[in-house]
Amino acid sequence: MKKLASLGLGLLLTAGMTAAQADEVRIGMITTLSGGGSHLGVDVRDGFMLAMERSGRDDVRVLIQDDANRPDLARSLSNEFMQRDNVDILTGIIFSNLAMAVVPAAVRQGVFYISPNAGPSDLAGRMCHENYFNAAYQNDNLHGAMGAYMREQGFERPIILAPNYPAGTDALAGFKHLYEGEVVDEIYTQMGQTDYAAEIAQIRASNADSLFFFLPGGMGISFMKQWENSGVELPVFGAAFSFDETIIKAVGSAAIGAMNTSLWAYDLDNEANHAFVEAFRDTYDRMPTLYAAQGYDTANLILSALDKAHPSDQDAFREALREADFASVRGEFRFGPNHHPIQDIYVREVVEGEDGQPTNRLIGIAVEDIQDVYHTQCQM
Amino acid sequence: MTLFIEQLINGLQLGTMLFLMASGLTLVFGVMGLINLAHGSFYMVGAYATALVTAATGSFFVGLAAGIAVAAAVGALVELIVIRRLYHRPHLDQVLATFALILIFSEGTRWLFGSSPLWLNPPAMLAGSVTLPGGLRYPIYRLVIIAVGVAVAVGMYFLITRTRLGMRIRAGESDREMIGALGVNIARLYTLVFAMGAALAGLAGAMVGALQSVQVGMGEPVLILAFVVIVIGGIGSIKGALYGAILVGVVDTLGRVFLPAFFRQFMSPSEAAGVGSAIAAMLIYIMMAAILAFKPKGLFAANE
Amino acid sequence: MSEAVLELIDLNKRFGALQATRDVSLDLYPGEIHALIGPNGAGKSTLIGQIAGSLKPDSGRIVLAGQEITSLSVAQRARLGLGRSFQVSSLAEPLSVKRNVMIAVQALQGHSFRFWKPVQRDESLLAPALEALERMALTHRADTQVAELSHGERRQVEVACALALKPRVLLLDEPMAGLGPEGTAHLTELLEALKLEVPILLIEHDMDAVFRLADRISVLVAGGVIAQGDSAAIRANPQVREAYLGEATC
Amino acid sequence: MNKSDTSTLAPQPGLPTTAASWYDRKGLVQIGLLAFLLLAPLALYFLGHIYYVNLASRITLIAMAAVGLNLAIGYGGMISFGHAAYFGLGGYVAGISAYHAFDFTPVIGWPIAIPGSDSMLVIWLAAILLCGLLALAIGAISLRTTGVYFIMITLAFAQMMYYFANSWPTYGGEDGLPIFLRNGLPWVDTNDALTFFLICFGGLVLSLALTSRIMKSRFGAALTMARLNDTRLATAGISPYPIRLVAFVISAMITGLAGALYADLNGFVSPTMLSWHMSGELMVIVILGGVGRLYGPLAGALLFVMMETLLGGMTEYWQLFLGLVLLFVVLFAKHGVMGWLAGRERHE
Repeated sequence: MKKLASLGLGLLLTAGMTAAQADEVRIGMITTLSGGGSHLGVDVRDGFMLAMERSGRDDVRVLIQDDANRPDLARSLSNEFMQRDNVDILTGIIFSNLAMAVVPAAVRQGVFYISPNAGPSDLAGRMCHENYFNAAYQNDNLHGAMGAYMREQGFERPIILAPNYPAGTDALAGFKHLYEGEVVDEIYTQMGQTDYAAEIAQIRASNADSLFFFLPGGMGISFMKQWENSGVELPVFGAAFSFDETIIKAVGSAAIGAMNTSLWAYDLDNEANHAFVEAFRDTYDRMPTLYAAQGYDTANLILSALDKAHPSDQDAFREALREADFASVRGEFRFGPNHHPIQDIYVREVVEGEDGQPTNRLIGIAVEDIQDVYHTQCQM
Repeated sequence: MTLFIEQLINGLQLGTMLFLMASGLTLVFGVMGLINLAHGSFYMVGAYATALVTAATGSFFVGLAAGIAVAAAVGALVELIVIRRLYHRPHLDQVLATFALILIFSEGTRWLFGSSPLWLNPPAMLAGSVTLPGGLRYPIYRLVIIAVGVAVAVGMYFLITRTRLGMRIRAGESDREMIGALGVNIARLYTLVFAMGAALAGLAGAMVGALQSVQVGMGEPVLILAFVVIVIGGIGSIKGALYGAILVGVVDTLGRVFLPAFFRQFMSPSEAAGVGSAIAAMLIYIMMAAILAFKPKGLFAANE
Repeated sequence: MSEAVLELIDLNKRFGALQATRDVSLDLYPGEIHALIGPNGAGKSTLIGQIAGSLKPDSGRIVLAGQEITSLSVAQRARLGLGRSFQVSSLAEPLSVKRNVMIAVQALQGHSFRFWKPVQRDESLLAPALEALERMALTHRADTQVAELSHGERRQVEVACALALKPRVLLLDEPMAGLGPEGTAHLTELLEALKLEVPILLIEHDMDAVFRLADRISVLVAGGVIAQGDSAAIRANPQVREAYLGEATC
Repeated sequence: MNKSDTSTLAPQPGLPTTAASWYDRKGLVQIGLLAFLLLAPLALYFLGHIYYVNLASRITLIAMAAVGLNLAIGYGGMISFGHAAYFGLGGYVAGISAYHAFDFTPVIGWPIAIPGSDSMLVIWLAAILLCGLLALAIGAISLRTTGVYFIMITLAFAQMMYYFANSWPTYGGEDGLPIFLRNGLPWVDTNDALTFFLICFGGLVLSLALTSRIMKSRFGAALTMARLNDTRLATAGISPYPIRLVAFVISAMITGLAGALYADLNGFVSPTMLSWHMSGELMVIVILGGVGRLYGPLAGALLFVMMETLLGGMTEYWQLFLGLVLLFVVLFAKHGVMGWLAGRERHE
């Protein structure tokens, strides 16, 4: 009983601590810091916090919690942030399924949610909301852009592959939408699959002239390594999710030559980006990834709006967010009517870097001013 | 036809990989009666040690040796500290304690080595592919995995049937009291067997790590598959583990390839791919449930 | 002569190369105790297993009160009136003696899918259980945990459980083992009285008790019945003396 | 007989104890646990901290799911590693029904049209029935096996459900299915956090009372005997199989109902509710609290969720410490929190 009593007391105490200063802005970050996919969450957090530090503002408090990649925990944490800590803004979620668990309810309760990564189609379309902003991408963007790029490059028989889950089927649908041609075949793998021998054999047996795949995280690493040893020689295309700096370092030489679409590249030539890459390397002693850049941009978007209004003035703050008046590391950035970005998507190639390790090199723009197709379903 | 044979070899290769995991798991259950959910952690430990040592020394084979040794050492240590307290406990306690070990190993590894996947590639001499008779091109490294799996199977066979250690293991399987009466130091035998199981898992992790991504949590999916394998084969039976592993490997691989093709005959390609792969994901579990429904002790039940 | 209550007809059971039961035929008539004896390894346990239903014979038939039960389960046989006790005590150790017997009463009444009424206050379960315990002179142990009982007492509880089933046939597997001289004498008396109600197939090592109690004796050696008859006939049988009595009198 | 080996060293639950009065140590601990779970959120609610009310609802529902599992594991000796199947199915019943009620489309259009419903009463009933049916099918096959085989076959069935839900696009697949408006009840506002908590609390108390009552009944006596010694039960003439099967079905129904409420609490259901981690977590809670102790699941859920919340706020490596605590409990506190708080269970 003693133990329970002290736990109960602990609860009361933490509840008491949260009596807030009136004008302080509180941001709750729910992100994946443990379990599968945690390096994405770590990067988003580090990028985000870097921007916060560089802003030098001391009236913004960022509370961070780990969702362990579990939707029910994320949901509970969002309640904790909103109901106990009275946050004004939520952010941080990496994965679409967690975003779907948290965002619709959170924005209806009058909190702003700024997505630094996940952009499921429902939130861009029929479930869009005035308090929901996506500072990264709509899930289809990068896949669609690659479809357009491959068509333009004259590939006529692509074979496409993704895991059998919503983001995977969306990815292939997004690709096909902008590729606007027939694909040789589409292959669905299993979530978390680690061995791709069977799929690679299928690809070899097809008469495809190119391969497009979407396999985030460890799945992509496994696939690329096995691909290299298989002796199949098709040009490989993908989205940045399978080719961030962390992943291609783990893949090694097998990644070299692969093309991928990204909304950002570390060698993108603009002032904000130079400053970001340098500061990130100095602070964390590693190369920033796409996720770090998104975290950084998300924080800067929020900061730009805070310069104009306090989130308690919802209409003014929302208006300030809509203006997206900040120097994005990806260059031009503006919001469409559904609060999703209209942005250029770049093409990068994986090359051998100066240190012998693979790295991404920017080679051009795949699609300018890409906008998701779901904005037409959004009524706001 | 070539495609079918290639997929069959792929299934076989997946099977031999599963056998490396499953043989250790089933050995530990057969001899000590222990359900070890943390077996996948040794797989991860082996892969991490191999990746780190390979990166430091530049030699995959040194790394591989280190991976096996570290996995065995960690296994022995875990046995001494935790596992030996569990032999006389109910299965439920064993499940919970080894579940706790998974959490400790996964998060501990992440704490020490970070959440980013590590780099580990097959050595240059095993990279690339060869042309098999019949014109089939196949990755050398995968053939090596099959060879290692076969070598382990043969080695286990000799170990169990021809050596003193094997005799003790067999004695332990059939009668745990008797082996104590024989004057065998049972505590040391158990530590040895457990370390051996861990070393096999470490070997699997190291070999497969070079083909996949070396990261925290990599042991979990393969652990579940290994359990499916030993349950299908009959827990405690090495022979069962071998047949079970090959059955699971082949059924899983062929299911993934041919189910979508099958559904394409009466669906659109997109739908067929989705439905086919959904059913393929469930296939080995359906197979396991079906086998247990008719043979409640697996195909090759030991100790019956 | 009345009908046999239990009949075994040409039972055979083989484990690999071992013929554990060989053409065994036995019967049991109302009012009698039929003892089954044999040296260790003669196949008694296997035979009991087949009668009780935990083992299936390879061939042959078992008939209980005119009904063939060869392919029925343990529980179905019990419901038809086959009560048994075990050689190695098979009670639920953490529970009280009373509760072990009550489950048999409950089974007899056939109402196990009742979810609401507490058994603790259920007189219809408690009274018959106490009655069975009383017959075994165990009333004073009713609330004791089985784990605290001596081996002999456990045997007696087993018999009480079997009695509580109001069986047509009792199959008692070494009920005397572990009892002191007093206990043995008491149980012998009890069984003598009991056989008038329920015929008993008795497997027993205690030869004194067997010769005193049994109306008929069957001798099992190497899976087969080598002799059958009353005490005197068995005592006199040279084959039995050679194969069995010489080496294993206890 | 493999199954009974779980009971030789585990605490021996299942039967009325000698002193079941409310004022002995065990009674006080039980009342204390319930009172804490009820009063702490009430107090915090009136102090204006709604968050803790929702947290308490979460604890309550996880405890309720574990009460269901405890009936199988603790009282029935059936170590199910697949109860997430029922928890998740319950959740999906709530989610799918609400989805169709929201869209005014039928759940099933053929052969008879079954419309969706946003009434909790309908959803509960459906969740209980469907989980019961599922458990009947799974149990009928699984209970033919024993020991590790049983553990693994129940896991296999849950994995089938998981993969199916993950890749079936109609209801969101891996993305899950949001419930936009919490399902309702006549006369009360389920959107109010406190009201919803009280509903959950009622569910928990009801499932505790039901379990207690069942275990004291003839059925409970037979189930206890099936766990302790199934040979004895069969020898008495009661087949253990149907007894176990019915207990398994009831167990799944309780867990399924908890799942339906959990989906409403989160406003969301996803395949994660069906994953083997969920099954493992429920098992952990049962063991943490004390296997086969009526209030064990409640004590386990309290401790587990609080550790998750408190440790999770302190370090991103919280699962490491969770693992250490679990290991400690298994190795050194064999009888779980209830064994520690209330002493060992005594039998009549």
